[in-house]
Amino acid sequence: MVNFSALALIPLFPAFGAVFNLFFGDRLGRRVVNIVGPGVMFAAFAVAAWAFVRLAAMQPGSALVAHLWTWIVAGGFNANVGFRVDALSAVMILIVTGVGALIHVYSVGYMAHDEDFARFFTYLNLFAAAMLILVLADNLLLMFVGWEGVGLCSYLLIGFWYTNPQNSYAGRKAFIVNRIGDAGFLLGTFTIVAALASHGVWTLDFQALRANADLIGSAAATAAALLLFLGATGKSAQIPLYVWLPDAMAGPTPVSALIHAATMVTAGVYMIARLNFLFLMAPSALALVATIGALTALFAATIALVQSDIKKVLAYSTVSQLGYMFLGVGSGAFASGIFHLMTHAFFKGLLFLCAGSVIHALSGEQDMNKMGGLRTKVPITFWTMMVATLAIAAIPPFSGYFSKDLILESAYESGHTGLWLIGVITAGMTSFYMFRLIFLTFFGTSRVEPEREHHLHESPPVMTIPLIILAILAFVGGWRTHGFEQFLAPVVGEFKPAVEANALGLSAIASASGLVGIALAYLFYIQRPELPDALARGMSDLYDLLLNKWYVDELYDAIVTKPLFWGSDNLLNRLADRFVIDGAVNGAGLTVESVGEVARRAETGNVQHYALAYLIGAIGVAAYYLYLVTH
Amino acid sequence: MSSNVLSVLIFLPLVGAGLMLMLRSERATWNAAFLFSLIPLAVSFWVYSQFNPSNGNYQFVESHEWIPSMGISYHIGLDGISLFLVLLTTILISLALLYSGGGDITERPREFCFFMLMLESGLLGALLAVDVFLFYVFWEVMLIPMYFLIGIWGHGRKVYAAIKFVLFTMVGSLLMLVAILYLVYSARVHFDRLSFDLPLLYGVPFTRTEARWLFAAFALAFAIKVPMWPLHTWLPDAHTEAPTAGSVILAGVMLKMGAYGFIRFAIPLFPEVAIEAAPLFMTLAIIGIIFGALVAMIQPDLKRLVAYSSVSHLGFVMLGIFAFNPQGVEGALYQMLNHGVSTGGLFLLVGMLYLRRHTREISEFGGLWHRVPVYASIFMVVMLSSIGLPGLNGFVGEFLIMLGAFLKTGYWTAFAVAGVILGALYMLWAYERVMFGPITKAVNETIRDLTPREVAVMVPVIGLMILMGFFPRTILGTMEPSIDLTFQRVRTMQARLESHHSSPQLAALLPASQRVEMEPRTGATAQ
Amino acid sequence: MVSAVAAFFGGLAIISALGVIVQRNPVHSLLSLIVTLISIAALFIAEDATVVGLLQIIVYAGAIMVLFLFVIWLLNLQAEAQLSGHLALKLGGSIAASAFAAEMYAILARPHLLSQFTAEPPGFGSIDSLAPKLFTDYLVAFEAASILLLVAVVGAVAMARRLPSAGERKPSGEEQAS
Amino acid sequence: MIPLHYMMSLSAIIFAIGVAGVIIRRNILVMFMSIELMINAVNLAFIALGSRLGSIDGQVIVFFVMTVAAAEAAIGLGIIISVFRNRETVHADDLTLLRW
Amino acid sequence: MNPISLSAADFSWLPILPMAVVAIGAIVVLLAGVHVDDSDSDGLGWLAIATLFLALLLTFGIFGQTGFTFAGAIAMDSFTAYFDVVVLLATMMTVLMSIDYAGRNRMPGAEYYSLIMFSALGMMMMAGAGDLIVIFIGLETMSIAVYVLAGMARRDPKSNEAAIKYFLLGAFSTGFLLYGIALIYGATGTIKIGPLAAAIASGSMNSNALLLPGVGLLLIGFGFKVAAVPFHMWAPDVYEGAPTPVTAFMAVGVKLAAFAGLLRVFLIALGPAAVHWSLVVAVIAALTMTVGNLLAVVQSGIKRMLAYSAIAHAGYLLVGVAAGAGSGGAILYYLLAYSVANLGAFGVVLAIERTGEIGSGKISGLRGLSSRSPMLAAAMTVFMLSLTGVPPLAGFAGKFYLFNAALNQGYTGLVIIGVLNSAVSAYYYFSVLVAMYMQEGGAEESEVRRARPALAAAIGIAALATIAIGMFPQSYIASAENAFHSAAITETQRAVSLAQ
Repeated sequence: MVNFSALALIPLFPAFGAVFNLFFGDRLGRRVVNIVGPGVMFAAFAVAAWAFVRLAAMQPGSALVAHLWTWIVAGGFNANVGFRVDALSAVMILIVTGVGALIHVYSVGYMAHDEDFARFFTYLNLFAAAMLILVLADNLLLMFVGWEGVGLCSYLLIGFWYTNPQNSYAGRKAFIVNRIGDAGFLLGTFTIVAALASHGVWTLDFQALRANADLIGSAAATAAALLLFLGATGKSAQIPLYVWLPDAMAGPTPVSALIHAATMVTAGVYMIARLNFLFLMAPSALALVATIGALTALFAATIALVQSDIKKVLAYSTVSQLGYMFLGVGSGAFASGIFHLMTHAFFKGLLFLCAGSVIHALSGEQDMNKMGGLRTKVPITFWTMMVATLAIAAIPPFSGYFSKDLILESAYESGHTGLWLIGVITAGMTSFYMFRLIFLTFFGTSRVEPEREHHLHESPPVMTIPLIILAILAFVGGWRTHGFEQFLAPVVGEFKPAVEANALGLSAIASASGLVGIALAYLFYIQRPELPDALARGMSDLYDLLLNKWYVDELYDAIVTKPLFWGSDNLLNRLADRFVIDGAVNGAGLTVESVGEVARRAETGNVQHYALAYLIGAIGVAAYYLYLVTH
Repeated sequence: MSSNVLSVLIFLPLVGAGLMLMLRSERATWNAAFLFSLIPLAVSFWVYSQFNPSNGNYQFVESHEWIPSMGISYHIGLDGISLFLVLLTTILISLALLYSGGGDITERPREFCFFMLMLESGLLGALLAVDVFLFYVFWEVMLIPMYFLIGIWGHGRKVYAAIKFVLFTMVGSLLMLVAILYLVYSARVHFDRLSFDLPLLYGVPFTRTEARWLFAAFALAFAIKVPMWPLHTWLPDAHTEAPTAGSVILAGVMLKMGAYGFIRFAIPLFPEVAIEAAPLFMTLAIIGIIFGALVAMIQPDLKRLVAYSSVSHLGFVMLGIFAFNPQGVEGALYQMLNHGVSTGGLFLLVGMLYLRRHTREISEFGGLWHRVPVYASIFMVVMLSSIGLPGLNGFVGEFLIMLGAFLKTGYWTAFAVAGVILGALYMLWAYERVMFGPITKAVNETIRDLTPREVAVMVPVIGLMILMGFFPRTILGTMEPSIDLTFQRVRTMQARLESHHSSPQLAALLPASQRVEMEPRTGATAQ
Repeated sequence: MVSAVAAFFGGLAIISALGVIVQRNPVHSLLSLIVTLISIAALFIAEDATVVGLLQIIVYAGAIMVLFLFVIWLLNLQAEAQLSGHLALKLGGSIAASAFAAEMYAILARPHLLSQFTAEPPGFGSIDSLAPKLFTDYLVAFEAASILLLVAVVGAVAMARRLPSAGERKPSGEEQAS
Repeated sequence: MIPLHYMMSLSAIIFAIGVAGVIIRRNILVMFMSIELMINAVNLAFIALGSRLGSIDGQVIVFFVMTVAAAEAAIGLGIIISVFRNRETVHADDLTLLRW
Repeated sequence: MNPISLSAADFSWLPILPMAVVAIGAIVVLLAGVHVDDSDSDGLGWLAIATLFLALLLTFGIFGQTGFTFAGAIAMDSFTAYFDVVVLLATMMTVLMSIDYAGRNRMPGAEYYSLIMFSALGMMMMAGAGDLIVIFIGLETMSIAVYVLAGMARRDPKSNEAAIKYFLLGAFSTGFLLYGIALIYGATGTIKIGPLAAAIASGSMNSNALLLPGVGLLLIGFGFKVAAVPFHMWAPDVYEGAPTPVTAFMAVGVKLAAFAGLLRVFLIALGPAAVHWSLVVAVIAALTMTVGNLLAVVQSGIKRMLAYSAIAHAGYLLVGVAAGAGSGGAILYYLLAYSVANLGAFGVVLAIERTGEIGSGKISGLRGLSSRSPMLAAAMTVFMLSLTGVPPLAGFAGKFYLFNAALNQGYTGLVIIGVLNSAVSAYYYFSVLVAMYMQEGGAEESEVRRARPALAAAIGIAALATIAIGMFPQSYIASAENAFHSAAITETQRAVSLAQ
């Protein structure tokens, strides 16, 4: 373990950028912000790369650490603010700063016409800082700081265009749903602390946790793993907490690319990989992770099939791809999950940026039904997006092929044959909806509204250059599969197959599935464009179900949100608080007053009544003494 | 240590209050009041600088005979538990005065400053008193200025709110007075010494029944003040109708007196009963957390919303206190400070809004961000602190409390954690309705952003939030010796009780850590 | 054994006392009262309280009652109207008073009220036996009683003397009263 | 000698009659007379007890009580006159300006 | 024929010098006032104050003594001195308040001031009484004067009515008191305080059938004077109808004297029989507190409200009485605290009262007082808070001390009733604060005069005393404690010496 204080600079650069943009952004103007915003990211990337190089030069399994200060000490409990770069976090910081920097650059172009650019970069930088804290943290609690921090930034950025109440609502929804997950995260943390504390060990430090993992005990480990996974489902948009992510597309597209595709949503995967020792102690929890992952992948893919909003398609696709990652880590192949995380960051980031470029070109149009034939109008966007689509469709030798293949193989080899099958089917659906997107957007005849047609243009270089870089990464990013696995192995362990499998055969099946998807998409949207409508009419129930996202939002609304509000207002506020409790209080006061009002009537003013009262008192006293005398 | 700095601290504001009455001009009054409030502030920081953090006992102790024939002495001292509450008090009073002079209070400024400074004296006195009688005196004294602050400078049903506040508090505190008397009487019988000195009273043995009644009396007084559900209904009224400065102090410091009372009096005096009653109090605390949050959620009035959020937050504090472990209690104490800062800040912000629009109805606002970005940004930070975002102060407290509660009760803590979710829900929703969306009311178009004075009020608040969020260790470390000392008996007793009968059902619910918790903390902190 | 004197004057006292409270005309009541006082004076004398008994007749039945009579005449009081409207009070008062009487009777009407009697010294009840007490043990009371009488005189004068009528302003309280 | 319990009973009865008179007679003057009855009943008790105790104090006290009664009579009648001047009534139930 | 042996009695005059001075002063005032016009009686007031002050100075000679004078009729002990001081101070305050008031309202000045002084004399007699008959005569002297004083505003029908009601019920209750004295006398053969106690303690008293009803009847009689429920019903009417300074005098002076007598009789003379009366007193105390407070809550007239408050305070004091001799000092201190606050409160009521209007003052009449006369409002706040029992004012220290004493005797239930009642009382005392500070004054209230100098002085003194007695109670507590003990000791010594 090598001390490397410069690690602190990695999150500090973006944090500085955020503060700078907050206080001086508006005053100093766009030019400065455009330099500072992406600039701090490049600086962070530079430090991250430096750290990576240093780490790569060291023994496998070593790490760079930076202990900053002791954060919380209470009784035995203690937590530090300290950073740690090992293989896993090295990969993550490179993704976050690298992809982040590109997206920052892209944003300069994307937000060129927005008044609130300074605020945008403030948030974006802040996000990067939080995300970097998340991945750099050397303990669970500090990780939680980043964990919640990215949630906050996500909230702020989703609701960035706040004048539209829909956006703010989406932001809040994201935050709240995330908080539900965070609650799980916290409880999981507590479980670990409590379990270790019972052995006199107070720590949340990852290294120490790993060293003391066997003290936790399998029951506590299972509980902790499940709870932490709940946190992961929130952050990484898995069933049942995925609902916020599609709505999160309300934010500016670079945000969707950075936060809701490349980085933040993968935090859950990262966390599980980081705590692999814990999850390995809880096989049932791990199996659940895999199952949820697979189901989410399938489920989200079905919805993506019919969406017409270009970003919504990508959003559900993200959910689906995240499902793959969980399938991977859930199968025990943590490296595969991280690997897919990385390639996904490249191609999904790219997809979003391309979509953004399209939207930008069409002055904000997002409905694919109003696109078409853009291939020639925005060639760079088209070609780069094509690369990304091929990557996500897992067509060799694009990066996605390698990572997805690895996941499916791991799933099969870990004995989850059913899940593997789901993965394969989903792969087909993935290529179908992605090519549906490509065909609807770039091929066919233009359905663009005339006034938008007028402004149609390719994006400026500041946007296209990041696209090209990412396209390259999306293409080549998966080529060093084995090296990647080995690099990570000291941290996340090596995958141990339970079932022998023919890797080539599996790969062929998956690729075939992808190709079938493409073929179907071609059939539906190029050859027989009338077919989708006919199909939709023919199976209108299913179509509606998918179009309305299985009515999950409505379901949540009906069984959670509405009763909560209704109950709070009527049962708690009106009935319990106002009527019962306050009623009792005021009632006591009222009783005093009314008793007083009645009693004062005894004071009639007639002195003889007073004498009578006096006499009655006297009788009472005399009665007591009569009793005393006679007894 | 025989310095009388604490007396100076207590009575300086009173001197200032007297001074206020001699001033004629309004402007001079405000300036003088604010400047004067800086003196106790400075003194309190000086005291902090001289405070020995490794000593859990009272420091700067001062003791004089007062009413010797009744065993009452003027005995004051400061320990790690009261130290930060003292600082909080002096800070918030200064801020409240600074804010109120900026146009919030226009009528009778002299009396206003008089009562504010008098209030400060009362609060500081209650925090510093070691003699129980003295504590009670200050405990009641602080009621009066607050009553006037609400009743004179309040809004709406201010008189109702003020009298409700007084009566609620008084019922509880008078019963506590009886308990105090009984306590002292028993002490005299037991020790053959007539004294109201708290440390002496800690050692009085009671029968179970006696202790239960006495604890109940103390707990009632403090629970009303906290307020714990279901004794909370004075709070929304008082907070809503009070002037901004009143709400700030009420929420910021006064509610803490209840929790402080539990820590200082109710629990260490009757540890056995406290242990016995802990499930009840934790349940009530959790109900308070959830209830407060849910009711806050649907409030149409912004200030009322903040008021109910206090119910929820103080539920956390109580939860932590009754966990009895260092994490819980330190978290609770820390959360008390947090709540003072963040809810104080929220009340200030709501006050600023009210000053501009003379309404607090959430539906009257919307889309303000565009007009008042500075205000909105500050509001955002304060709100985030209030909902316990990691990195800001609120998280440290809530985390420790929940950890403490978890160590004690296991997964029951999930309910408290749910409160955290709801906390985010109501706050963000309210924020969204006020700040986001389009501007729907024409009046809001011309609303002006914060004045420099108002910014000056908020900057220390924000600064504290960040500082306390990043570097809680100093504060926690300073608290710890005193808390350990105060809870020593509770912990040993609990350990003894648990070794006697650990019921299997309970054990299933609780993590095994609890038992270890009672042993001296020698556990390795593996790094 | 109840002596005839006691029985007679006791009975007379009770009857005339009842007369005081049932006569409708105040003058009749007053006359009944005087009979009661004299009966009681007789009982005093029967109990060897000669001086006090005589004082009772002279001062009480004589002077004080005359004062009453003057006032009755001064105010020109007539007989009270019918019972109507105050029946409840009269009934309640009677019952309550009877109850009180019954209680006191139940307590006091027992033969061994005092466990032992002390014989009266010779000359008991004479002026000789009273005077030394008045000027020793009861000197303060005696002086105080004289002051009390002075107070009574001052008070009575203050109450009963005519109000100065000149330049009198009618207080507003009176308007409310009327 | 008259038995003590006889005298005490007599005293109690007269006292109660006085009490009753105060309550049932609306004429203030008669009420006052009833009070005189009460006082005389008490005097009777003093005398009876004093003679059984062989103590002259009882008689001395009665002497003072009579003085007090005289003083009270003077004052009481003065007040009654004063009231009558103002209100032209001596009936207790007319004097209810002050109530509740 | 035996010569009267005057030498048997110890006629030392010094101890009764204060009383003598007051008596002579009263006569001087009366004589001096013959030619003074009713509307110009201020000088008489100052003369009265001077006399009272002289008496006050002489009173200090009694402190610390133990013994009797005038054949045991007057006790010269610190108890006497304590009450004399408080009574004289209360009287002086009353006179201070009356100056200008009496003249303005055309009260017969000579009679007015002399009656106040006579009444004070009666009170002092009660405080210093060594036997029941002196208590009785003192009580009558005080009462008769106060009956008249209550009716002093002779043109005012309310004042008349107050006088007649007070008189009738007062005389009525005198009957009960006397009856009680008679039975006690019968039971023990003595009316002297100490010997009474000794007789009861030795068990040599002749009959319980006499003693017990005697105790009951005495309780009833004193219950009337202290306005204990159910013997309290005169109090609100009389307080409301009497001229305000007289009301103050009644609420303070009469109550002081009544409690002085009550303490001497019950805690000392009947102390050994406490087991026979403490339960009754406890019940009465509970009733008194509760009824007083409940009814005070619904009052709108300020004097009436203060009347019920006075009833309630009698209830608190009776808690102390019920608890027995252990709380004697506490009762004394409480009386002091209660007196200053109440005098001040009535002073403020007086200050806002318009000429010629008696008893019509509403609590609402105080509206906006804080802006019209802030000092007056501040003083009233002090009084109200003290009466509520808010620290650090005198009322709190009093309640604290009293309840502490009662609790130490095991009267926990009673104390709890007491504190709950205190909470109720906050409601109506605070309603005064509400009116003064939180409501705007109506136009018709604008003619409220500035407080007169003498009145202002009285109010100011009361306010300062309320604060001082509350904040530094030690010396007052010590002297109260000392006073009670000295009475107990003196009487015990007498009983012992008589027995020998």
